[in-house]
Amino acid sequence: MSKIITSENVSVYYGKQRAINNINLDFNVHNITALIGPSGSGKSTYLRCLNRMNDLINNVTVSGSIKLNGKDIFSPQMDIVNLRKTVGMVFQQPIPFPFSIYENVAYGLRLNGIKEKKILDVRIEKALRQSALWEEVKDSLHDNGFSLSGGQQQRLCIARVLAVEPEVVLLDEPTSALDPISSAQIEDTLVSLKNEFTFIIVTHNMQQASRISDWTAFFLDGKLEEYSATKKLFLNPDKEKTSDYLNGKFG
Amino acid sequence: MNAKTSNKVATAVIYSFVGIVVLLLFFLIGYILVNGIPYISWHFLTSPSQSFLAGGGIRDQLFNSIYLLILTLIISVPIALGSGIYLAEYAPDNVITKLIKTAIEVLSSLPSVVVGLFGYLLFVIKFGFGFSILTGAIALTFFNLPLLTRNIEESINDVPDLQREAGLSLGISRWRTMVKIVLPSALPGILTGIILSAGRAFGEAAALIYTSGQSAPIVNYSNFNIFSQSSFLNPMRPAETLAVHIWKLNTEGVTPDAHSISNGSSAVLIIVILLFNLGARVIGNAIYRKITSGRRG
Amino acid sequence: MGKNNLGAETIMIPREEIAIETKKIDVYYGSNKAISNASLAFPRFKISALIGASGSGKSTFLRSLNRMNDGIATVKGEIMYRSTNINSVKVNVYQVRKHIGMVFQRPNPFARSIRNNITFALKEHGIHGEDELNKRVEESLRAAALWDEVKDSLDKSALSLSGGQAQRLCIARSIALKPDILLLDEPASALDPVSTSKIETTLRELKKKYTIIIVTHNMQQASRLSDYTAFFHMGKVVEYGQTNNIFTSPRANITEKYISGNFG
Amino acid sequence: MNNIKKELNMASKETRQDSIGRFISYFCITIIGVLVISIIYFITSRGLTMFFANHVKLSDFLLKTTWNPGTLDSHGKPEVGALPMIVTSFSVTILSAILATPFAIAVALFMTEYADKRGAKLLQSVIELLVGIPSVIYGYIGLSVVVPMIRHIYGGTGFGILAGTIVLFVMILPTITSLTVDSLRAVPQHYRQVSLSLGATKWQTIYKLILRVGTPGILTAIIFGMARAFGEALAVQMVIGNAAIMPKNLVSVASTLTSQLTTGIGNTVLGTFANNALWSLALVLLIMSLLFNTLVRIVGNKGAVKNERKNKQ
Repeated sequence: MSKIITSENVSVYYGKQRAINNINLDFNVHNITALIGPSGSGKSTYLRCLNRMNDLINNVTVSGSIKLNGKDIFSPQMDIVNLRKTVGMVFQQPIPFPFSIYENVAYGLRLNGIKEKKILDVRIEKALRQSALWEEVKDSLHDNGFSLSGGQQQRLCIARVLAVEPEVVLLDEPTSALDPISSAQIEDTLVSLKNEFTFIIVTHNMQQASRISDWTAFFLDGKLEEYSATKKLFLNPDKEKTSDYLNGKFG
Repeated sequence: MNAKTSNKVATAVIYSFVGIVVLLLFFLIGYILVNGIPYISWHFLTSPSQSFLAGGGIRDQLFNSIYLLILTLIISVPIALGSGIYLAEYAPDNVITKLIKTAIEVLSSLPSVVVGLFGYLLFVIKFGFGFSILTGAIALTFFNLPLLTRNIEESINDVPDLQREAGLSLGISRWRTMVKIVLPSALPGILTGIILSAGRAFGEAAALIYTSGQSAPIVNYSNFNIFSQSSFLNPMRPAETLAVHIWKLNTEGVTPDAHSISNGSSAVLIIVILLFNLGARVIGNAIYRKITSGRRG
Repeated sequence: MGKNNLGAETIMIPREEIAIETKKIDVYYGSNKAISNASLAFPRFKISALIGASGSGKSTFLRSLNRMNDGIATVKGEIMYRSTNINSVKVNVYQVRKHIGMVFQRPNPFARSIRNNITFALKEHGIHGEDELNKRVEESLRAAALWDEVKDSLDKSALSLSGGQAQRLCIARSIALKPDILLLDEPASALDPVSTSKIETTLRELKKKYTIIIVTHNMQQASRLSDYTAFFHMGKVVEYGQTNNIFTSPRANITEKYISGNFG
Repeated sequence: MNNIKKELNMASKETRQDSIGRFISYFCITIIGVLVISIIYFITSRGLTMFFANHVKLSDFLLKTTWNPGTLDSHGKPEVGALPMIVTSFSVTILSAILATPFAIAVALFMTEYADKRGAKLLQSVIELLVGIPSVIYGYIGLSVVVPMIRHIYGGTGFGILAGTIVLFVMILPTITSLTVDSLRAVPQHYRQVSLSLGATKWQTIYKLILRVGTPGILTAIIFGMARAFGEALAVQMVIGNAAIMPKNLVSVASTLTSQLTTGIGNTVLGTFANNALWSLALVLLIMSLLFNTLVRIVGNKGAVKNERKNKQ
């Protein structure tokens, strides 16, 4: 199976403190990979390396190499703007902009200089359908994004990312602020889209990881403790710590 | 222009605009200080001004400014304190409170010349105070009140509610809780606000031209009888302040060395205001440290 | 009557001397009813715990007992203390609070010295003698089990204390006024386990002289500490009784669910 | 026991303290209320005297261009056309706002989006110092630097709208800047992250998102700046030339409402017609100030509606 992202010896420092330590992790294309682990284990920090969102935080240094389709994302030739277009991100809290639903999804498209209404309409409908929101909002595209419920807002944020047509979508605990029904809807959305996109999802919810992911990486204390196919990891983990965590002994 | 080029252009424009603003400030302060400091001497600070001769000083104007400022603070701080406490502690959430807040906003946005003219109309003419330090102090109070009140209200609101609850739960009255517990905690913020407002009042001229007047009669600095016409402490005498003096020198132009005196006076004014600015920071921090025993946060 | 249908009449009244009693208390935030029909009687020199999920109204109820809800919420009904309805506007709220002290969730010492934290309210209430003040400082700090830790630094700022120490200082500050009743609103929820256990020990000691009512979200704490427990759910008192009975044989389904950790 | 019961029902020292405290604070706030009402009342009644007692037509006052309240024209009517002052006041206000806004936004963006904490703090002090400089000093520098410069470049006296605009530009810059900073700081930090994660450049994020979300706040800032410019008296008076005639161009002498007032009030006697005419100018100032205030309120409310929606979720 082809790898879309490969990472070697990735370490992250906050000031002098090492947050994650020598992570080697590759991601298969058109799969869902879950990153699990207790809070503070470094899974979110690692995720934010993949589209260089850590660049935005002062005092953070990243070492090691991460390659997207074979190209080093830290090399000076790498255009960070293009990187983020290829590797989109959905955050923990739903963060719609205070614009209309339409304009929220159009935001990323307009950044790319797409102005023609016809193209916009088509792309926006496609993205909203992909995120399973179209039926609910097609008659109210010009309402403010905040008029939606929390779960709808998160799907709007997913649509906003999908509209840019990224190859990889990073999701940082996308359902932790949502009710069970909305969470299930988002999980369904991800599963139904995995033939078109590669998803990497950080979650503290082990059931969620086991339900939707193909691969699971277990992080502990800034290290990658174990990484394998989800079934294998959940049913027959190699390490005792993994099994302890999965059985709720800590975390 | 593509996104990256426009990003670069915008960044360059923003940086250069910021550079211009910073240079502007340095130019302004530098200009005043470079041109003014050579004129500042002991003689300049301690001799009376001259109308038609060169070589006058700014003794009376400087004193008037300080005296006026002190009077203003004596009048305005208690009123602002009471009003700030009202807004932070007692104001019910209703139409009247909204009206009062609107009134304070209106007052803060009134041109100072309008405030000065009102003072002139009511106190100089109607109440017959004439051009006097007292009238000037009242006009400056009007000008000072809204900002000071809002500052005090905000400083009080910044004190965590827990402190208030602690006082109330010990059976202490709301008023004493406010005065003895909340106000001391709010003091750094309040003091900073007062000092900054003092700086503003010290440089204000428009509200004073027709209230404290434009003349500085010779006064006797050893006469401490505040009711005596010649006493320097008499609040009912007209008193030209430093800021008004600068304005007058430059609009009437009968003093031969108006330019030099203006330069010197401006420098004195700026230095005093810089000191106020610095003082606000230093004192605010010092009090904060004292109250919290050196813990920041 | 099924297990689900517990009404107000099934809520027991302790057969002991009652320190304070509420009769059909309703509390409103604006038009929003937060507590309805709460009738509870708290026995003297006992610790009573109020438990329930967050939002169940237990803190709101507690704050009504010494009128800390004045100006925040509307409290209807009677609160009988010393055969006076202290929920009446005619009653002097400051006297109420002097006799019914309160300690809050987050430690809130005044930004003054440790000594001053205790003497401040005493002075406000007219106690001025240097000896008397010193005596009260020591007494109350001893009672709050803080004396040994701070006796050499009484003039240091109270803000230099750790969270647990600050909370015990707040308890000392309250009991220095020699109240009748001490209300505690999740006093240990912001503290580490060691500080928590110190506070629990302190409270056990204090109940010899004071009536204590404590709100806690920690059921172990309630079962360890209290003599009586009231379970609040969605603004109502579902069940009230001796702590043992509540934890071993709750009468309402919902209580059982709560104490076995099914929600909340 | 009965003792406590008695105490519970008695008014105490605390109750008395509270009444006193309440009285003091109510008293203070009343002073402010009465003050604002009397300012509005006195200025209005003085300002209207010319129209009611001296029967000047409002249209003459607002539309005629000759201001000479001391004398009568050929029809025996006094000449109180305030249009030159009104035009000049608006000109300097609008021009200085146009000039100051880009600088203010640039500085505000620098402080909120580009600079680190230290840089932002440093610039904050620059802004605070600019606010602190008294207006006579701005006027004085205008008089001794800006006016000669204009004279050198454009000829003429150097006094006029251009000089006034430049002086006001510097004066309102800090006002607009600090309020703009506030409104940009109010834009949630994570909006920026989301935008960047969608592949926006920094400038795209600023231009398409932050400035858009912050628009009501920025507008408010500009209106506040304009209000300050419109009401500023001495600094403008020192550089505008003080001739109550229609300005021919940006470098010809003119007079604003405020400068006419400051020069005029001292030279007229209260109660005379010439004096009444000046009070009418003061009334215009008052009305404009109230208008700016209302405008701020309207724009602010629009922003608030948006925020409310935000909070609902």
